[in-house]
Amino acid sequence: MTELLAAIRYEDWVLHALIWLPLAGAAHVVASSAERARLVAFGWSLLVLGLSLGLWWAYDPGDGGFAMVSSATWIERWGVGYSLGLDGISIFMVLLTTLTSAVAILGSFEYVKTRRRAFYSLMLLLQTGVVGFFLATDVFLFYVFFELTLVPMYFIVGIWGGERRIYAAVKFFLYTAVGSLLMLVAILYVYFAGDTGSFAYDAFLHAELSLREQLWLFAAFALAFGIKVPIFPFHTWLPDAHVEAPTPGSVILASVLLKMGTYGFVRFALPFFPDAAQHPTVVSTMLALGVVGIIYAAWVAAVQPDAKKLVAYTSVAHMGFVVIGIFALTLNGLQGGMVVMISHGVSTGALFLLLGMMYERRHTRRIEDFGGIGRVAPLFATAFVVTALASIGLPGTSGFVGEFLALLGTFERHPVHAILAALGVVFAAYYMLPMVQRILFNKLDKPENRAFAELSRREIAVLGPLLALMIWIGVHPTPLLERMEPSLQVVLERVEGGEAAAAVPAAPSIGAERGNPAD
Amino acid sequence: MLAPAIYLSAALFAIGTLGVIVRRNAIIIFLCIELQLNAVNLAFVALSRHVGIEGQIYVFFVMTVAAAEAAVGLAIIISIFRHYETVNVDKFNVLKW
Amino acid sequence: MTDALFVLFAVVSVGGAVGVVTGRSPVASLLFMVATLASLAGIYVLLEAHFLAAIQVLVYAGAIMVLFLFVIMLLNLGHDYRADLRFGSWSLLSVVVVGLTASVLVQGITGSEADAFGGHLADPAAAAAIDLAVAEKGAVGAIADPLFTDYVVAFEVIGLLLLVAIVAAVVLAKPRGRSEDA
Amino acid sequence: MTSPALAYAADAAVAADGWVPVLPGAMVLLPLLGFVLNGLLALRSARDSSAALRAGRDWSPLVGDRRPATHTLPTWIGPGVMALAFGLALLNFLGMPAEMHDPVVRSYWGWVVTGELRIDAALQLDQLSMLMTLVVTGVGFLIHVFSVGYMRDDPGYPRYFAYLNLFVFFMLVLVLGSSFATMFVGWEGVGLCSYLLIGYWFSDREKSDAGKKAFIVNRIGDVGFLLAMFLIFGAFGTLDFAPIFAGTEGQLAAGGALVTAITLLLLLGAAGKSAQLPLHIWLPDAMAGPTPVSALIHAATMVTAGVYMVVRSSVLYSLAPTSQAVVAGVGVLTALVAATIALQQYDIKKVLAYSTISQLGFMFLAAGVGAYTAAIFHLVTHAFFKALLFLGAGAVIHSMHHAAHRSHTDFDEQDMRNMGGLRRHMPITCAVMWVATLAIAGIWPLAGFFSKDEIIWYAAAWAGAESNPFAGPYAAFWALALLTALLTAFYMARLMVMTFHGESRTGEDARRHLHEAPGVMTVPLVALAALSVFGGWINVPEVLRSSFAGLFGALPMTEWLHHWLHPVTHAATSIQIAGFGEAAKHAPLGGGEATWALLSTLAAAAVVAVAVRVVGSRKFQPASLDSGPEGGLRLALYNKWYFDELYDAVVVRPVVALSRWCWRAVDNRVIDGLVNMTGSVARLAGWTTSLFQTGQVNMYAFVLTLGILCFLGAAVLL
Amino acid sequence: MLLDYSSSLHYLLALLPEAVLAAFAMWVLLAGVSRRRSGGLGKETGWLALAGLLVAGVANGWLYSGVAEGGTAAMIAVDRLRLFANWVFILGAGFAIVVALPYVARQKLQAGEYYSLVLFATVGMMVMAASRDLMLIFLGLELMSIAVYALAGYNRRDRRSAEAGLKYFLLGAFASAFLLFGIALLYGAAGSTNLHAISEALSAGAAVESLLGPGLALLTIGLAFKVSAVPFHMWTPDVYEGAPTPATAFMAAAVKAGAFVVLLRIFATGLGTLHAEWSGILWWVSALTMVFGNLVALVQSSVKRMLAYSSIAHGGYLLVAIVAANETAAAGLLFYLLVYTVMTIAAFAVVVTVANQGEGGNRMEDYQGLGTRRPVLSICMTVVLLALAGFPGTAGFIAKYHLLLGAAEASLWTLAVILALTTVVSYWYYLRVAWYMWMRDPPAEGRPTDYVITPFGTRVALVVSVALLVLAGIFPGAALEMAENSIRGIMYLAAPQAGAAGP
Repeated sequence: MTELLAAIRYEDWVLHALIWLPLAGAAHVVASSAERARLVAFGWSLLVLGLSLGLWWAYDPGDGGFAMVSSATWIERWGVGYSLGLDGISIFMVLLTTLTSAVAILGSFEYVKTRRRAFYSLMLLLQTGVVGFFLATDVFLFYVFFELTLVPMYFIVGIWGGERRIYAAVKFFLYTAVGSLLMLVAILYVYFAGDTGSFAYDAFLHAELSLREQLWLFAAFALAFGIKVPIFPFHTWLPDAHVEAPTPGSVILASVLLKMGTYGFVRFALPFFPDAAQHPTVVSTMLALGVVGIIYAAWVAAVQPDAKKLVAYTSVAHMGFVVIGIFALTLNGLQGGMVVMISHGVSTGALFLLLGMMYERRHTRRIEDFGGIGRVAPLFATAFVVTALASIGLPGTSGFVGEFLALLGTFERHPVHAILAALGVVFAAYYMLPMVQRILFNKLDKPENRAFAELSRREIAVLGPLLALMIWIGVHPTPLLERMEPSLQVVLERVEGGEAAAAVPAAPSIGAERGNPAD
Repeated sequence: MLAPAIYLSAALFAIGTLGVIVRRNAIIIFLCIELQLNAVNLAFVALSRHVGIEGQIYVFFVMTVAAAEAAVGLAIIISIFRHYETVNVDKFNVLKW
Repeated sequence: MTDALFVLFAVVSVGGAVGVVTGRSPVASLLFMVATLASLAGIYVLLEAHFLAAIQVLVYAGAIMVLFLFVIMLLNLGHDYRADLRFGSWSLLSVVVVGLTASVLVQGITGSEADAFGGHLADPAAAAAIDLAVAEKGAVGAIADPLFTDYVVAFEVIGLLLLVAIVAAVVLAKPRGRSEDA
Repeated sequence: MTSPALAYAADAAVAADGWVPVLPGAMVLLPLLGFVLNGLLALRSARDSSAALRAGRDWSPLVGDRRPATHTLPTWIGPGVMALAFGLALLNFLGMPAEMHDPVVRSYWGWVVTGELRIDAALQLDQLSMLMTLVVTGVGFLIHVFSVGYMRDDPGYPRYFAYLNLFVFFMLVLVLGSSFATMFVGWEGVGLCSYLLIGYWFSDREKSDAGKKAFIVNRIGDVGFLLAMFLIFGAFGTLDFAPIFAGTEGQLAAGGALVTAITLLLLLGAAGKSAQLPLHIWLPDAMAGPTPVSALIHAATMVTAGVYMVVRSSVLYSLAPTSQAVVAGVGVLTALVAATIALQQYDIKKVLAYSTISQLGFMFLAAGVGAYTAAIFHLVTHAFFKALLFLGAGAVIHSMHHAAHRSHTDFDEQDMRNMGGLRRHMPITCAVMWVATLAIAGIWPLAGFFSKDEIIWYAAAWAGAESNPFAGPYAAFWALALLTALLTAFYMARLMVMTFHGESRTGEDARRHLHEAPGVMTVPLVALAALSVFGGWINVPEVLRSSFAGLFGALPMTEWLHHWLHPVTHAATSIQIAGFGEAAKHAPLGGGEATWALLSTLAAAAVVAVAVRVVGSRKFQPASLDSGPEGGLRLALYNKWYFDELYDAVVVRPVVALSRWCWRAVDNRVIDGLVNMTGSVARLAGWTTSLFQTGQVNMYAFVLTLGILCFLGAAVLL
Repeated sequence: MLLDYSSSLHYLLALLPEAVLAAFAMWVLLAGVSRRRSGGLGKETGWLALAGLLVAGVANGWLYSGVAEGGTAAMIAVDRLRLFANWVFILGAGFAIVVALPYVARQKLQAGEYYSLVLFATVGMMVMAASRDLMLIFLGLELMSIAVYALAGYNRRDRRSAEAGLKYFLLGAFASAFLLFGIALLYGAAGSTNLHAISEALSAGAAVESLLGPGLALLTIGLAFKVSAVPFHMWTPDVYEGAPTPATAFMAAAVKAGAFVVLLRIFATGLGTLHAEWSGILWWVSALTMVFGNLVALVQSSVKRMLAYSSIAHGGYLLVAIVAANETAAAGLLFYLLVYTVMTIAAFAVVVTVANQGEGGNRMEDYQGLGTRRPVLSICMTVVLLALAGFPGTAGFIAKYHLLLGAAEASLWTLAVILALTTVVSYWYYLRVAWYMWMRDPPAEGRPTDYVITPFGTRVALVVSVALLVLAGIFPGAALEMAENSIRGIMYLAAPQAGAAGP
């Protein structure tokens, strides 16, 4: 595999291809007919997915720096470059994006019935924006892609959404924009006050800023990313957006767009403002918000009558784990945060797909309208249960690895927060199991539900990869962890100014100890 | 005599301003604006005694502009009079908020 | 003598101005306006700007005011005595605001003691130069010379301005009915 | 790319003694294979059933009398993989050197490897885990066989076996896992299976509620387990058993806050899983599952995981006397409370469920007083006789169910008030259940006598240890344990009498259809009965060798289990001796072990006799005519000391109410209200400001002048 | 070639674009008068006007490429600032005429006069931009204003147009009087109206301090009126709403651009040394303008009036550059003007089209379901709205970013934050149009949108505008370079002062 990739000089062009091929696909979709649009779009997304898989082999973690770097001048006078790079953090975000995009497009075949060409071209456009965001190593470029994702999503929610779609779409758009524009100002501040001379990522790393400045700038970045994540008091756009969005929109929103926030923390906010990031007030605030998010969102989720809204709130809770993992500022915490991001992308994406399938069949999302579905659609029920379990972090599924590491990492530094956050494990069961029960179990007492169709082949193809990933990551996450580790280590060292490097010993040789336990 | 002339000019200008604010008749408002222009002219003339002849040339320009404005302004007033049969500016408030 | 005349003209012009603002009909305002314009022409004479004084009377008081009068007559507003002065709190407020504005302006113009208004500015040389030019070229020539050399561009722009004014006036004042067949 | 994890995994650990286990991975994977195969069959079968359902038809797998492949294959796959696993377990058990000091750890792959944290997917084979494996696969096999008969006509037959196999897989992961983390995988995995199996008949709301309750209560305990793991990781930098237990003494101060916290948190986990106070409430509800499930999961194996875990962490507990006392206290209280509740229950499975809780309490007591071997001993014997009791009850229910079904009458087939006189119809079942009853009651020489006696004795013995800081409480535990043992004898005798003796309270029609269970069910019963009789002989105390309790020296060995587990428990025991001093030879009230053993078995026999007379003389009404106790202590017991109501009022309702409040008030009103208000305020400000645009020229000129005033003011005055 | 103003031919050469355009304006006027007798819709005059703009553009190009002036004192500037501005004016006028073609025809307005007035107004702007003399600036301003007064009130059959004309005229003349008074005071203060001379007097300390402040304030007010800065904006919404839409487009784009160029020239060259004194008050004006324009735009139900308020808001953004007063901000201002001209006129072009070349269909509801009925038009409008909102991927973003960059360089952080937040507010009302177009189903009963026909010229103009907006949004390099070159070397900019960031 590695040889093959080297032979086709994969590293040289793949990042560009991943960004711009979806755009080409969007153009192709526009040019095709409404009937063929979905197939064309799926074909392109599959192509991109296929190409992106090569990253798994082509990416060598090395010292955790950027690989496959390519850079071209874009706006010379401002020091803006079209610079891309891949590291152990972004690779998984990119893979997640390409995967969920393909899956979401395939999953929307029956859901989207109007203006298909517009829909699929927007989906591909969205993919361009998201992949670009994850690959950009120029702050200006990153900002452009960050904002660029808003427009397609705005229209996806606004045009193909439910009753209150416009409210939801606008709320989503404005809320995110508030944060991002303030972040733009902050970026400019770094550019000038830090005298970076360019918008290159590395140049921003070298900006010299006082603690006071860093705190303000961090606040701006944190607001932008915190809204995107969303962190506790800024979360109310999410349930609205999710409930109103069409299934594929929800899938992308949950799987990928939310990750842009947490990724932003890891990639930008922490390394740019290390002093602020480890300022006790900042850390305790962020941790507190994360913990509150975990518990509060779980509670609110538990009493939702609308299944989609419930799952939307669970996203807030899950992202709370990511937040505490990140702001624990330990390697385990960061790793855990990353795994939760991936896991949440897969499992919540799958949940939204499943809810979408329910909606297609019954045209309702109210939990009380279901019941006993397990008897008429066992495959569906099986997929649902597995996904739900992955979502609440049962060991052996992806959710556990992430939450475990995040909590462990948090506990190392902030035991009280970790203890409170660990209660989220209980509340996860508190919100998820009743939903599972009320949808899949209980009496099949509503005649409409008797006709609830079993999963079709296409739907199996949609869910299959996601389910496989949930189990695979749960059983053998090490390949992911070892690819992330060097890059996260770099972030950590940057934040802690090199202290982390000394504090983390080489992997202990437990094997030896185990063979001869010391007396 | 520079200072008194400038003060006079300011006074006339202020009175013109006041007129624009308190009158409703478009023609009188316009007259008040002309008054303001004359106040400026006075200032120019007074200053030209201390700066140079250009001040007087400017007055010449201003008078021309005033004439041109008068032509256009009165034409506009005539034009709107045809719609409303009045020149009371309070009546012209289709456009608001 | 000069000072006395100045005071006279000033009083008349201010009185006229107040009359413009308070005049009960457009025609009354217009007549007050003419008084102001005339007294200003007087002041111009006092300021040795004879040419301007002349065209002030000719062009302003003569032509422009007559144009106003024509329009007032055309629109039959000559006897429009309906109260259109805003009385009451509005006027009071306006007087206060405008008065404040004027006083601030005057205070600004006057400046501080050290920089007393006029003291610094009074440049006898300038007045002398003007007088010399007038003496050499006559009142008109003194103005015409720079007008057609230094300010020739401005003069041309004035020309365009008048053209535009004519076009605009013609277009706007034309009765409605007849333009529609265009 | 060579991953370090894989390189590590290739380095299979071999015991210092050179013993090489036989396919340990296969033991674990066989049930998983069974799960996969049965699961596929289940999905296939469900396709047919759901299609029929959608078409509006009732569905039965039977075509005439023939059963489809989906319902015949599991019969072989389910018990088959168990038999193979049991065989392997036996092989390894027999092969394992008794004196092997260090566990054999076989690592397969690096599961979570990051920074300083390294968790392997690894199995640890030592005396304790092998014993547990043997019990799990052995008892599990018997129950699988029983299930073939019990679940025969259930439409979800393959699904049932899939779940059951999956359960065994996770249980084996639990007991064989080489670290707290892998143990936790099994820990939550068995919880999942428990959830699935309790709610096996998920169309029934109550049953699926019970499953949910079990899962959530278990998760509360799991949080404790998680936090304990974090503390352990913080203290040791690893979660693997071997290095932790080897390095404990050096790294943790005895009686220190850290080790006490770790052990208490672990206890929370154990209490959740093993249904100890105050987290015991889920187990009675868990009886909603099929009865063999109750036997396997909620009696023999899963619920004992807590005990296993405490014993596994015995070194830690020994270092924390306070925690030990808490464990013992929780155990004995649970035993007592559950036993009292069992006195006044009418549902045959509920009685057994409370009995299970009570017996688990005994095990905790054992572990708490430092009698780790005794805890495991009782765990093993309890697995035998309690599985037997449940399966016997299952046979009864099976019979009652058929009777109800065939006679088309509707009555609660689990309520003992509807039974009575079943001895005539089900002689084998009656006989084996009497064996189990006597065993659990502690009648010499059955299994329960030895194990329970050892627990009670150790409580007494350690209470008398010189420097035990909790001598007083230990003595109290001992007394309470004795009392509970007598209660056990009473409620079990009551159960037997109500079920099998006296007059039949089953309806006339139904009575005719009562019959003994088929062979596939009775054979496991008999096998378990044999184990219940002889199982206790593996650990007859040395001091009793020649007394009556040692079968007068007829046994070839004494304290076999004690010796077998010595490598696992000796570290803890020596720590305890170092802390408390040697255990006393006399009970607090005087008398040696033999004396109290004799006293207790005589007392138990007497209680059984009394119970048979008292209960046998009472007239019971069928459940439909009986309104239950009217008041006083009986009512409180009948209502299980009102635990459920208490939790409902103190925990469930407040949390739900709080959730609703968070949603409606905080989220919708405050937070979202603020968000929307920002928008409204902006629009309102815009609207208000737009009112200045009156369209009047004067107004506009006035504002303009105001602006000029500001400008001039700024220019002149500033 | 080097211009030498001792030869009057060189004066003419320096004013070649203006002269050409004035000549064409008269030609158009005459052509219009003669054509009217023979009937017809008067489109030829429009094309002739366009040709005039083209020729003026060529002349401007000639000046841009090869002509230099001696010194920086002459009354007529031949610098890049002026020539860049000229292109903006020509572009704006050209687009405005293209948009007006079908409108004028359908509304049966007098075509020749209309187009010639547009050209005359353009000449006025060019004079303003070219002039280094306050008096000449005033004359240019009046030339422009008088033409635009007429354009605002051009549709005599529409009472709203007349009302717009009257309001614009009265308030415009009122503001002009202040401007003039300011000029008079400055004349007295510095002894000249030449910016260069004023600047020298200032640096020599020869100016009369007491006249300087009030004079400058009044001058600023006059220009602030033209750029509709709060609180001198009151006329804007009414006039923009009432005027014929193509005239509104012209006003919103070109007139504002002209006034801004003058502001830039006055404050950045002549009076740059007074930076600290005037930046404080302008800071407030800028902030108020952004806040006010955006907030009130939120509650508009007419798209046309909404765009009017939005144009006020854009004026506020542009004022940030004036406050910042550094080369980055100045270049940003020019670039923004270029982009703003294109997007504003494009937006009004859609408004004209949706209203069927009239004034009847300007409400939000009239855009309902446009996306399904007229997808291409709606896509164009969406892109234009995103550009107006300053969204990445469009030139609007680059422009706004450029302004922010300038503000940042001057450490105007509060202003930058206000700009950012008010931009968010603006998203709402821009997106609102988009949601009416795309997210609401077309009304069941027939609405004017059913009959929307996009004339060919408008179609071309829209496509070109959208292409320009996107292209400059992705590859802004060339345009940015031009804007920066236009600023370089002509500035007497005060050094950026951290403390001068306003209150």
